[in-house]
Order: sequence, then C-alpha cells, then structure tokens
Amino acid sequence: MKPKLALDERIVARCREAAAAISDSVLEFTDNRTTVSIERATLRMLGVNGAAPDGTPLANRVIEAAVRQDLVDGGICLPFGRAMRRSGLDAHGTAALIAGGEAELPAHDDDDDAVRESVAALSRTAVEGIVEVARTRDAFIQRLGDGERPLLYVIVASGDIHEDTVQARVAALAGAQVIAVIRHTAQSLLDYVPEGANTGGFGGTYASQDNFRIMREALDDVSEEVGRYVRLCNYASGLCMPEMSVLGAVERLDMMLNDALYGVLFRDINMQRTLTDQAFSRLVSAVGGIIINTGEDNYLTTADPLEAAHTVLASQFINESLALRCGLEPGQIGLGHAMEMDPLKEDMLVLEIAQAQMAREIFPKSPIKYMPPTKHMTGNIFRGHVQDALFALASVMTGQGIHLLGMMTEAMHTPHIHDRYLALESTRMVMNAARHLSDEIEFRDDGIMRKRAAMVLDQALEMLESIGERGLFRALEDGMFADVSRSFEGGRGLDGVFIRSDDYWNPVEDLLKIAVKS
Amino acid sequence: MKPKLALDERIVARCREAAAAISDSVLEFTDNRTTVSIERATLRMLGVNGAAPDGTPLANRVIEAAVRQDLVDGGICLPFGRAMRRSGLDAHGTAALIAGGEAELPAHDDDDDAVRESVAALSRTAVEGIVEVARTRDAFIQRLGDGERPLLYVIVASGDIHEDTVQARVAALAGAQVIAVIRHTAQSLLDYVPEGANTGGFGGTYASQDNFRIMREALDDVSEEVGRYVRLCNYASGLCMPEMSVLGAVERLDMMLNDALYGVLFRDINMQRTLTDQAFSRLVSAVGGIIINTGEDNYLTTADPLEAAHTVLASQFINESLALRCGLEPGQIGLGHAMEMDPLKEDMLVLEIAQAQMAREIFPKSPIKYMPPTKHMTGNIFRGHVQDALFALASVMTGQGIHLLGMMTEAMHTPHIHDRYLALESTRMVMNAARHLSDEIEFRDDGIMRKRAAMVLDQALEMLESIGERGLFRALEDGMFADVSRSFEGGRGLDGVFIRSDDYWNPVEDLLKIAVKS
Amino acid sequence: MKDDMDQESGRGDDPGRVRPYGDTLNDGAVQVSFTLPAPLSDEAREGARRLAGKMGLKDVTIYHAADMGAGFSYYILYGRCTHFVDMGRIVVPKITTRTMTFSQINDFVLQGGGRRIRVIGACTGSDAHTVGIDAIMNMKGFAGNYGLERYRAFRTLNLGSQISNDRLLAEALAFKADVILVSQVVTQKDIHLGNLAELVDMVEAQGIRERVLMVCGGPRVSHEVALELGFDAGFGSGTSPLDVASFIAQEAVSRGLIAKDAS
Amino acid sequence: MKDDMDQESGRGDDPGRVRPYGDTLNDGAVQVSFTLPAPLSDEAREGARRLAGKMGLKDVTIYHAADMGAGFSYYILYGRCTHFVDMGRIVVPKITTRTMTFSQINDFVLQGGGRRIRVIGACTGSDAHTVGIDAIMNMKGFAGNYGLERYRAFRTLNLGSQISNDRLLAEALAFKADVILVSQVVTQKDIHLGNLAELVDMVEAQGIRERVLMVCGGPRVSHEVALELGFDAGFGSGTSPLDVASFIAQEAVSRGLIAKDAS
Ligand code: B12
Ligand code: B12
Ligand SMILES: Cc1ncc(COP(=O)(O)O)c(C=O)c1O
Ligand SMILES: Cc1ncc(COP(=O)(O)O)c(C=O)c1O
Repeated sequence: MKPKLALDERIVARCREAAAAISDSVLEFTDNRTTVSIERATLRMLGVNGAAPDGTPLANRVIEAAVRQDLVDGGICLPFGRAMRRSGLDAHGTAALIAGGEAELPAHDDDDDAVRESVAALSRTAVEGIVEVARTRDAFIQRLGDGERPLLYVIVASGDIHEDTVQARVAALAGAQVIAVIRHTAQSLLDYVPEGANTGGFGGTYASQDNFRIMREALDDVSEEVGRYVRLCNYASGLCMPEMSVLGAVERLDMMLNDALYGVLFRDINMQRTLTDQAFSRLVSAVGGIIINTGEDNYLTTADPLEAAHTVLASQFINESLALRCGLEPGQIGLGHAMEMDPLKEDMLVLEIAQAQMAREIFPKSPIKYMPPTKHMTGNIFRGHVQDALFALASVMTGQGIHLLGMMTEAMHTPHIHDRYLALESTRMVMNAARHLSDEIEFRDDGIMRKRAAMVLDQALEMLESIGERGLFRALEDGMFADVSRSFEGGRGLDGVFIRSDDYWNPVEDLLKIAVKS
Repeated sequence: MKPKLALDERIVARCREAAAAISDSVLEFTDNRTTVSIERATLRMLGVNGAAPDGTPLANRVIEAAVRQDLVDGGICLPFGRAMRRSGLDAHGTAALIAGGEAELPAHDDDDDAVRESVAALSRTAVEGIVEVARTRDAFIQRLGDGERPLLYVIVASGDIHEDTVQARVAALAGAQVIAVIRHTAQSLLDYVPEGANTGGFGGTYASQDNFRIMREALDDVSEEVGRYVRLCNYASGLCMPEMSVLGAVERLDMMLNDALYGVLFRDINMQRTLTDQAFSRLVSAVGGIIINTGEDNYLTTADPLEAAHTVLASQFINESLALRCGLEPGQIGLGHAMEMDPLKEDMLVLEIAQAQMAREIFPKSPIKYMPPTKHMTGNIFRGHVQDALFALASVMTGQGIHLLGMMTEAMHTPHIHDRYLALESTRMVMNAARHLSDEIEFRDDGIMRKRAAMVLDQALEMLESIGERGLFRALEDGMFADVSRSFEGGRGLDGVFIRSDDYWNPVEDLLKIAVKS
Repeated sequence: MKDDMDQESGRGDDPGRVRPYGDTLNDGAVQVSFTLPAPLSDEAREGARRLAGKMGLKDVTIYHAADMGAGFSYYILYGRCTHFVDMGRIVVPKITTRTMTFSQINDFVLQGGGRRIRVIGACTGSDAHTVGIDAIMNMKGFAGNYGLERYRAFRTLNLGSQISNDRLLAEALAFKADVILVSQVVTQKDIHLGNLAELVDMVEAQGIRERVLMVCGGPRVSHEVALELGFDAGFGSGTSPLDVASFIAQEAVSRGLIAKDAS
Repeated sequence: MKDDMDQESGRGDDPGRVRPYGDTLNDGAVQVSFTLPAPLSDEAREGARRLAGKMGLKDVTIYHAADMGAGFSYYILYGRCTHFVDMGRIVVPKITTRTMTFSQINDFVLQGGGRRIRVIGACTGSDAHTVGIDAIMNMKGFAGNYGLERYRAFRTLNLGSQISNDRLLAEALAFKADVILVSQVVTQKDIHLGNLAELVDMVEAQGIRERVLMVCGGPRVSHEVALELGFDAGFGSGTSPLDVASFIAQEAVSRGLIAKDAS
C-alpha cells in the first residue's frame, strides 16, 4: 500500500525513540522482578499441569509452598528440581506430592549441579516443544493457506466450550479466519488457571488448557473442511498472563490478547505485577509464534475517540517497543485500534479512515487488530449492522490486517449463531465490493484527513515525551490513559511480585531468550 | 465538485452532437403529429375535468367524439371552442354535454375568429395558472428551504391514498425530502386518467387529480411541521403522459417520472405514440417548474449493468437532448442512473463509484435520479440493508442530486412504514458520516475507475453514432436498449396518433412554447 | 435456562421437538420487529412486550423502540420461543423428477423419433415482470444454464408479459401447446392466486386440462401452492431452467403427451 | 385482507385492539428471524413456517433461508399477527417525581439548612462496566448534564466496579449513606437479578432498609423490575443524571431521610 497521509517521518522516529526510553526504564524495573505467575508458568513449561483434588492447580500449590518458604525470589526451578530429584518422580508427580503435603521444596541439595542439569534438560525439551508447535502451525498454513487479509476474526462466548465449538465451526464455514473464545467475566482476576473442560461461564467461556485443546481440535477439523487454516485466539491477560501464554503456546493457540496496560487500567491489576508478567508472557509468545493483540481499542470505550486518539497511538508505540524488546517480531504484534466514533457525527467516516490509515502507515509491518464499533451500538440492530458495514469499509480501504467483526447485537448479548453468520456475510460482501478502492484513491493535500493524522501524531509525541519524563508508572498514576488513574502499590496482585535475588535461576526463561534470538 | 475522472471533453461533446442529431430527427417526426392524449391534455388545460356518470373522464368522451368525427388531426381547440360558443357554457359544462350526447363538436362556426379568441383567452389563463403554481412552489421553498443534497426520495405505495398520506408524513418526519406515490400496477396502460380519491390500487395507488391534491395538501402540512418544503412526485408516463403532466402542473407536483423510451421498452407502448406524447408533456413540465426523472435505471433490471452501462449513458444523452429541446432547463432534468451491479462482484463499489461519478461529471447541471439496488436485493433484509448503505455511500461520494432510497424489503413488498424509517435513518447516517469524503479524495491516474469511465464513454459514443445512422425508431426495433426490441407499428396506442393537418391549431401548446422561452 | 422453558420443553436433538437456537440448544432465541399504530410511551412499549408474550415468547426484551411520529412507534425485540415443531412429522410435496443434463434431456425426449414438446409461456395479468419467465425460456437462460429455447427437445413460444388469461389460452390452442408456463411476480394482496386459479378453470372448461402440463413459477410461488391451485408443478425463487426442462421432459413423456400425435 | 383476519379482528383506532401495522391499519405485519438446529431442507423450511404459525402469524412467507452448515439453518420471515393488545388496559409503574434543574435540586435539598444527601455508588459483582455509574456520578456527567458529584446537595462516594455486595454494604455503613446506587450491565443468564436481590436481603438483614434509598440502573434495568426486587427505583438506558438527582432529592426529603440527623 502506498502511503497516503504524507506523515512526517521524523516525528514518527521521535515517537519511537521516546517509547524506547520508556520501555527501557520499565524493563529495567521488571527485569529485576519475578511473580508468582511467572514461576507458575515456568512450572507449567516443566510439565506441572493438572490440579489437586480440590481443583486448585498443582502449579499454584507448589508456588504457594514456595511463597511460604520464601523461595520465590530465587526462582522455582532450583527448589522444584531438588524436590524432583528427591521424589524420583516426574514434574507432575512431584508437584502432586507437594500439593498433597507429602513433599516439600528443599532449600538445599547436595548435588545442585545435577539438579540444575536435569532441570535444564527438561527446560530444553519444553522450549523445543513449543518451537515444534510453532512449526506445526507453519506447516499447516503452508499446506492449506489462511485466506485473504484482513483476517476475519469473530468471537464465540456461549459459556460452554462444546457449544462454542459448534458455533466456531459454523463461523469458519461462513468465512471466519480467527475464532476468539471470549473468557468468563472476570476470569482475569483469578490468580489461577481453571482446570478441565468448563461449561459454566458467564459472558464467556472459562479459559483452561482442556478448553484450549478442545477448540484447537475442532478448528483443525474445520480447517481441513474449508481448506484454510483457521486461527484460534484467547487471552494472555490478567493475573495469569504468563501461564496463559504457556498454555497457548503448548496448545497451538495462534493469537492471544496481551497488553502491557490493559489489566492495570481495566481490571485494576497492580502495575508492577502486570508489567513484570508481560515481559515473560511475550517471550513465550515470541517463541511460540503467537500473534499478540494489544488492547488500546479499550481506551476509547471510556475516553472520547476524537480527543483521546493520541493516547491510543502513544500506547501503541509503548506496546510495540515493549513487545520488540521481549523478542516479538513486528508481524507478531497486533496493535489495538478501534472505530468508536459517534456514528452520527459529521464526517465520522472521513476521520476514521484517517485514523485507521495512520495506524497502518506508522506500523506497516504490524497487523492492526481493528475493532468494530461497540459503545455506540444500540438495540437498533439495523442501524448497527450498517455501522459495522462502514467499519468493514474503513478496514478494507486502509488495508488492515486483523478485522474483528462487529455484531449488530453488540448492545445486547454475546453473539447468537446467526449474528456471526450475518456479520461475516456482510463484511465479506463489503470488503469484496471495495477490494481495490484503496489503490484507486489518493488523499487530498491539505484535506481533513491529512491534517487530522498530523495532529494526532503531534499529540502522541507530546504525550510520549511527557511520559518519558515522569516514567510509565507515574503516567498511570496520573490517569494519562483511558481516563483511569491507578496507584503504584494499588490494585490486585502486588503481593505476587518479588524482587529477584542475585542467584535467581530460571533456565526456561534463559532458553526462551536464546530461542527468540535464533 | 472537482472533476476526478479526467474524461475526454471532446468525446462528451461528440456524444452531445450525436444525440442532438437523433432528437432533431425524432422531433421532426413528432412535431408533425398529435395524439389523443395530447388533445385530452389540452382540454384539461382549458378546464375539462371530471367524469361522465359511468366514470369515463369527460376529456376522453370529448376526444372519442373528435375521433369519431375525424377532427383530431386539426386539434381539439377549434371544434371544442365552437361547441363552447354554441352551448354558452364553460369548458366543463360543454364537455359534459358532449359526453352525454347532448352536444357535438361542430366542424364549422360562422365566427371562428371569435372562437379562436375565446379559446386563446382560456389558454392564456391556463398557462398563467401553471406559471402561478410554479411561483407558489418557489415561494414555499424560498421561505422554508428544502434541505441538503442529495434530496432523499422515498416511495409510498399502499394502494390507498389516505394510508399513503400517513406514511408520507412519517417519512417526512424522518427526513424524506421527496415523496413519490407509486402508481397502481399497469396504470400506464390505461388510456384515461381515473377520477376521484381512489383507494383500491395494487402495488401502488391510482394517480388521479384528487389523489394528487390530497397528497400535496398533506405534504404542505408536514412541510410546515418540519420547516422544510417536501416535494411530491408521481408519473407522467404511459398512455396518459401529457395529461399527467398537466394535472401535475396544476396540482403542484414537483417531480414526475417522464421518459422518452420507458413506455416503449417496458410497457410496450407504441414508439410513435410515446415519443409524440413526451414532447408535449415535457413542455408542460418545463413551464410548471417540474423536475422530470428519466428511466434509464430500468434498463439495468433487464440488461447487465456492466455490459450495458453505455446504453444508459447513451439514453441519458438522448433524453437530455429531447428534454432541452422541449424547453426544460438542465436543472429540471433528473437523469436515471442505478446501482444494479451484483454486490458479490469484486470491486463492485469501485466500479459503481466510477459510473456514478461519470454521470455527475458529464451532466453537471442536471441532478441524477440515483436508483438503489433492486434486482440483486433478496429476502435477506440484513444483507439488503447493507447494500443500500453502500449505495448511500456511493451517492454522497459522487455528489448526487436525487437519491432514491433503497428498502431492505425490496424483494418482498412495497415498503412498510418502518422500512422507510430505517432506510432514512441509515442513509442519513451514512451520508453524514461521509459528508466530505468526496472532497478528500482524488482518483488514481491510470486506475480502474478512470479506465472504466473512459471505456463506457467511448462505447456510448459508438452507440449514439450508430443510432444516429439508423434513427431512434430503428434502434428501438433493433433492441439496442434494455435487451428489448419493439416494432414501429406495434405496441399499444398507435391508433391514438394522428398526423397534424396543415390547419392544426393548439393555442395552449403555442402559449406554453412562448412561456418556456421567457 | 434450559429447564424453566415450560412443560413443552423440547430437546433439540429430538426432531420431534425443535425450537429456535441462539447460542445454546433450546434457548428459543427469536428476533422480532414491528410497528404499532400508537405513539411511543411506557404503555405502548409494554403493549409491544405483551404482544410478543401472546406470540409465545418468554423473557421478552425490547432492545429498541422509536417514536416515528404521527402516532406510530417501532420496536425491535428478542424473546425465547416456547413453541416447538415436530420436524419428524413434516411432509412436504416435492417435485420428484430427477434433474438431467442439457443433452440427456434432448436425447430423452427425441429418442426413438419422439417429437418436440411444444411449450408456451407468459407472464400473465397486469404483471410486467419478464425477467423470470425469460430466465426460464430465453436462449441465454439463467445462472449459466440455457433456457428452453436452446433445447432441440422443445418448440417454444414466449408471449412476454401482461398477457391476459384469455389470450394465453387462445395462443396455447393455436400453438397446440403441450405445456403452459405461467409466471407471476406481483403478488400483492394475493393477486396472483386469483390469476392462476382462473387459468386452470379456463383450461378445464376448454376440456384440454388432461392434454397439457401446467406449470407456474415466480419468487413467491411454491410447489405446494401450485398443486393446490390445480397446476402440475410450481417453481420458486432461484429456479434453474434445467429443473424446469427436466420436469417437463419426464412428465410429458410419462403422461404420453407427445406420443399422441407426432407432428 | 382486513376482514379475514380472524374473530379477534381488531380496529387500530380502538385502543382496546391494537395490532402491528405495515402499510394498512390492522394488517398485522411482523418481521421475525431465527435459527433452527436443523440443516436447510424443504421440511425445515416448513418447520420454520409452522413455528411462525404457532406464534399466531398468518400468511407466513419465508423470504430468506440459509443453510449455515453444521446442522443449522437461518430464516427471515414475515407474517400477519393475529393477536392484538388492549392498550387501554395497560398500567405501567412509573417514577413520578418531577424532573428539576441543577440549581432547583440543590436549593430544594439544602433549603432551610438541610444537610447534604450522602450517596454511595458501585457497579457490583464481577461486573466491570463503570461507564454507566460514572455517567450518573462523575463530575462530567452524561450528555451535557453534570453528575451527582457536581451538586452541592450531595456528598458522594463512587466505589467503581467489581465491588462485592459485602464490601458495598460495609462501605455504605461506614459512609453513612442515605442512598445506595447500584449499576448492573452484564445481564447474561440474569446474573444481575441475583446480585441485586442479594443486596436488598443484606440491607434488610442489617436492619437499615428503612433508612436508605436503594436505586439501581443499567441498560437492561426497568423501574418495574427494580420495584419487584425490592429497590425504590430503577433507571434504564439513556438515563440522565438529572432524573436520578431529582428522584433522590425528592424521595430523600419526603421520606425524611436527611431530617433525622443533621451531620
Ligand atoms: C426488475 C423488476 C422490475 C422491472 C421489470 C422489468 C422486466 N421486464 O421484468 C420494472 C422496473 C419494469 C418493474 C416494475 C414494477 N415492479 Co418490479 N421488480 C423488479 C425486481 C427488482 C426484480 C425482479 C426480477 O427481475 N427478479 C429476477 C428474476 C430472475 O427472478 P424471478 O422473477 O423470481 O424468477 C425466477 C423464479 O421465480 C422462477 N420463475 C419466475 N417465473 C417463472 C415461471 C415459470 C413457469 C417457472 C418454471 C419459473 C419461474 O425462475 C426464475 C429464475 O430463477 C423486483 C424486486 C426483487 N429484487 O425481487 C421488483 C418487484 C417484483 N416489483 C414490484 C412491483 C410492485 C412493481 C411495479 C408494479 C411497481 C409499480 N407500481 O410501478 C412495477 C410495474 C410492473 C408490473 N405491472 O408488474 C414488487 C412486487 C411486490 C409484490 N410482491 O407484489 C417487487 C417485489 C418490488 C417491491 N418491493 O415493490 N419491476
Ligand atoms: C464499554 C464496554 C465494555 C468496556 C467497559 C469499560 C468500562 N470501564 O466500563 C470493556 C471493554 C472493559 C468491556 C468488557 C467486557 N464486556 Co462490555 N461492553 C461495553 C459496551 C460496548 C458499552 C457499555 C457502555 O459503556 N455503555 C454506555 C453507558 C453510558 O450506558 P449504560 O451502561 O447503559 O448506562 C446508562 C444507563 O443504563 C444508566 N445506568 C447505568 N448504571 C446505572 C446505575 C444507576 C444507579 C442509575 C441510576 C443509572 C444507571 O445510566 C447510564 C447513563 O444513561 C457494551 C455494548 C453496548 N454497546 O452496550 C458491552 C457489553 C455491556 N459488555 C459485555 C460483556 C459480556 C463484557 C465482558 C464480560 C466480555 C468478556 N467476557 O470479556 C467484558 C468484561 C467486563 C465485565 N466483567 O463486566 C456485554 C454484556 C452482555 C450482557 N447483556 O450480559 C455487552 C452488552 C457486549 C456484548 N454484546 O457482549 N465492556
Ligand atoms: C488485552 C485484553 N485482555 C483481556 C480482555 C478481556 O477482558 P477480561 O479482563 O475479562 O479477560 C481484553 C478485552 O478487550 C483485552 O483487550
Ligand atoms: C419513466 C417511468 N415511468 C413509469 C414507471 C412506472 O411504471 P408504470 O409503467 O407501472 O407506471 C417507471 C418505473 O420505474 C419509470 O421509470
């Protein structure tokens, strides 16, 4: 796509520099820390899955023990390796013993070298495992292809994974290229990953390893049926962000919602916790070939999309910069963007095309996760269906990468089976009808669109420089994003954050870092 | 609007020349002829309204008598004037006598000069009358305004004029600027205008003078209510084309569907008849300040919109040329154009924008009557609603003048009250959201759009030149329009066509011709 | 949610008790919209809700209500349908002839020196929609399939539109038609039903009903209704000329219509 | 068409017998859509038609039917509703306090040295939607009307979202709230009804129900349902802070809530 907005490349470069400084200082802070969820994720890489009889995941039981024994700051690998060596069992067996109170996490071992060696070997297998999963995905796509761009992304959210697979199949037959299973309301606040095939969610379906597998299998089947690889998306978000990434990488999820700030802003998760978690989590996604989707689109549900447009852009720069530093390729970074303008505003579509085009031109290698109208959707399904059609048009006119389909029933319920069907039908029709419109048109020199984009870019630079001065943590305290202010020590999960001791050891992380560079 | 298509002005000029030659030769033929309907229209101008006890309009009865007495070729004015003089009654009274068989149309009078004088006086009053109606309209618009462009045009078609007024009012409240009352199925085949407030139509409502008046009154009321002049549209089409124009001019209709070829192609009306009628009919509209709408949009319901696009353009040139010669201003000529492409075709919207833009650039002073998708509308109302939204977008992106709203229920029934409401809501939203999009964009130099427009223009020229060679009548026989072929002597109404005698006299026509020049 | 549906509670995997589906089997999800001739008010809204209740919807939510002015209000609502249908019991009359290919049809009719089937067609009454009948009869056909004119097996006469039943019958007699095709597109106030029934009566009165195959079609025509009206078949939206040609060929042959007099 | 409707045939100008309107009084025009858990077939189509029949629709036409695969089919149909509603008989509970202006409210409450009304608000349970409660409470308000925080007449505390009923009650006691505002936006599987009812029970168990005004709101909340749940009022979609402030002011004064102890 030829650039149309004549953006000032120097300002874009300055934004990137400012974002780099911000994320360097964040990572300096977080590199020095670990969290209960990073350690649980590490355990899961080593093979600690399943739950204790009361349903608590074994990984949680082990880390609870480590917390009690004050061992977390050194990393779980060494103590857990010792426990394995002592029990003579595999990771799962050992964890079960610990969970049952029949074993503990030894603070010493006479041959720590041997422990380290065997944990390192396990880690290697684990990391190779997820690399292999990524290869499987690549081969699948190689063989079947994955369809045109933008990828058409729809949600399923019945609360019951079995019902979800049916709906996913119908959606795939109608042209969906990505199926996102929306999570149970407030799952992000759980400090554990539920076990089993869960069917009782509200507003969404519990994310669990079994549910991931069940849906991936269903999508593999339908991929063969439609002759096109259908991607699966879930959330690496909330208090279990790193674990979710691990489960996603293991079960071949292809996309995960994963944002450095969403949990802080919208779920009141402590900022130290989420920013520390995001680094590990993205490292896993990087190796697993998972595309992450950031959450800037959410800002515009609370803030005004015209006035706060630059906050979206600023946050995209920060998310990009953090993600690149954690090892993700630009192509793996789906940046959140949304069409949330009041549809009754004059020239709304003109302004939106400018915004959407701007996002594409500034992040040409990263797909934009382009979100449909939500907050201005009403119970008027006919009007809503047209709003969604305009959104599809803006999307194809600006060459977006991931197109999240709007549903005419957005203001009512999570989608019914035909809501998705009709949305896919309409979106495909609009996109096909306007397929090369973008190639056909140029933007006027001194028009509304170019001016708008230039202004938003200027404001984003100003914001990034101002964040750079005070640091991201202060910026969050000052309510610079989404009209929400959070405190450094407030919110959920700070008690799960630990400063790493000097002898902190995590071979999984080390190997992931090596894998990501190769 | 700045031109975007870089059309070759020389080709446009050559098309106009070819069309001029075609219409000159048509008018040479028709100037020499009159029809029963022209004579009835003349009578109606003189005040012959109302019907005989059996419902037959008096104008018909009088002309039937003239036909029987072989007087039509000289024009009805003189014989009827003689009858008036003899009866001593006014036009209506005289006609009633003739209809009742109590008077006849005298072939002679001892003082034809006096007859001529009194008929000429009546004619002057009549022509001044419709000029006055036009002034009333202008004053109305001057005072209230008539809203933005394109004019939003919706149909009512309940079959019952009283129900229609209710629906028109609801439509006007929702933003409609033109209300078209669709006629009863096949009314165009009636060789008389029905009398009275008629409530029993199928697929539309009978057009009658009373129905015109009832609706115009209702719209005057709602115009005051919404503070905006709401236009009324009906048909000057079919076997009664000239009479309909007269009634429209008298009852302050603001727009009338009026095409030189529609009746021939789609109603199998004889071509000599319709082409003769259209000249008189347009003369009346010219003086009455009525905007005519031509019917090229219909071609694409039978022919392929991609392959036959040039036939639409060629016909527009011919309709324009005929209309200008009959005295219409360019601003009074609403040329028919439709978005009838298969919505599932790739780049349909791109091609449609090219077409619509082309029509605007070639006829910059004439409004286009831009017609919505009809033949590709299905029972899928949700899809249809989006097709209509794309149509609204194409309309506002190309600066159309008269926008006929699509209804999602097009494939089912004439519109329900909420179909219109939802269509207006959606169309206004789309047009407002894309208000200045057209100003913001330019078309690529060697793009699909420019190429498409250039090709269609070339083909239209070729077609016009080919019609020029054989004449319009032969072209119709050869099926050059709408995939339909008609014969010179075939179809309905040829028996109502008469070659004017040398002493043909029609002061109404003469005065109209004078009025139109002033 | 599944359980409180009511006594009629069906099971979707049981064809005897099928009800609408939104995102969970048997949730009964239905979308409804309509206008009431009443200005928008809390009472009118409640009226809309109650109407939905009378339709047998539970948990009705009005998601959109608009005052349209002039004493009308519009509603979009959702509810859960408490009714179910017994799918197992539904029997629908169908056209049972198998669809053949273009050349199979020609061969089938003309084999052993059979004569061509004479087919006359028209869009009747005041109906001016020719596209449907043309799609079936014209050379170029419809959606990639040739129309009847193209077949060697048929001799055709397409009268076009706005043809009165009188004229159609007269032309059919003159043409010695074996098959009469009638198209009806305008269906407002059921105008087509009267038109079609009248033609059957006229053909019967003429005493030739046994000797002609009568077929009608149009977007609102169904085979079932066609049979009720006394036609031999009815074809609806999206019909391919191939379906019609196959039906005519097989029926004409099996009824011995073209065996009688070899012209 | 009007006459053959059935015995219940109503007259639209008679509020006792109102039915949907398409383009003619009493035509009963209704649009319906739903999915059936059955692949598309003539039988399934007929099943959809019969379901519509059971809903009391006549002259049902299926205008669109799509096979969605995996054993589902989708239908869009129209029919004529044979039911009517008696509009004259409908009585809907309404909030009867009159809407006052910003300064009227302040004056009304604080006149004669009255104290400020203490208002606590939260979005409860796992519901994380703050926009609604913020629209009512925050300074900046909603659609051009200030939120409660801006009024001199109120002292407010907005707890935000995801607040358990336990915590809300404890904070309300600590704050000595006169008014409790609860927002519920997520309503899937009626999760909000349980949440709201539980809070009323807890407040009653605490013995303070008489001393607090309980108000709930959200896009699917209606005043009627709020009353049923034991709240004093419920506010739905599009509520203005002005409505809420007017209600609170008048009710608090008339119930003497702020007369008791002048703090
Ligand atoms: C094109 C069209 C026109 C054209 C017709 C041109 C022509 N020469 O045919 C024009 C512009 C002239 C026209 C005019 C009118 N039309 Co018109 N028109 C349509 C439109 C847009 C498409 C119809 C069409 O061509 N479909 C494509 C063909 C291929 O499909 P089909 O007809 O269903 O045919 C298929 C099958 O049904 C079947 N079939 C059909 N006939 C037969 C016969 C046999 C024997 C067999 C076996 C099969 C068969 O096979 C075909 C191929 O699959 C429809 C709306 C829509 N989208 O459906 C309105 C529509 C049919 N028209 C309508 C009306 C009311 C009119 C008017 C009466 C309006 C007026 N008052 O002025 C006029 C007058 C016409 C008249 N007296 O009949 C209404 C009918 C409402 C109703 N249900 O009664 C519709 C639905 C539009 C609307 N919503 O108001 N129309
Ligand atoms: C914005 C939004 C979000 C934002 C919320 C940001 C925030 N901080 O509030 C984000 C993106 C975080 C979000 C997340 C989710 N959401 Co949400 N969201 C919406 C959305 C788009 C708009 C809601 C909104 O802000 N409306 C604007 C406000 C002003 O209107 P309002 O809430 O109705 O409030 C007015 C009145 O109701 C009233 N009112 C409201 N409360 C009160 C209280 C009192 C006391 C009074 C007097 C009046 C009052 O006054 C207000 C002003 O008029 C809706 C869809 C839609 N278009 O409605 C979905 C929607 C509400 N969300 C939904 C869901 C399911 C979720 C999730 C659970 C999805 C998931 N599984 O991840 C998550 C998790 C959130 C959770 N646990 O609750 C569903 C709810 C379905 C249902 N009926 O149960 C909806 C309908 C979308 C959908 N179709 O699926 N969401
Ligand atoms: C990054 C991210 N994570 C998570 C969610 C979902 O919310 P929850 O916190 O309920 O999982 C969203 C919602 O849009 C999101 O953007
Ligand atoms: C010019 C013109 N006249 C008349 C009509 C209406 O048809 P009828 O012949 O039934 O009046 C149309 C329909 O589109 C038309 O374009």
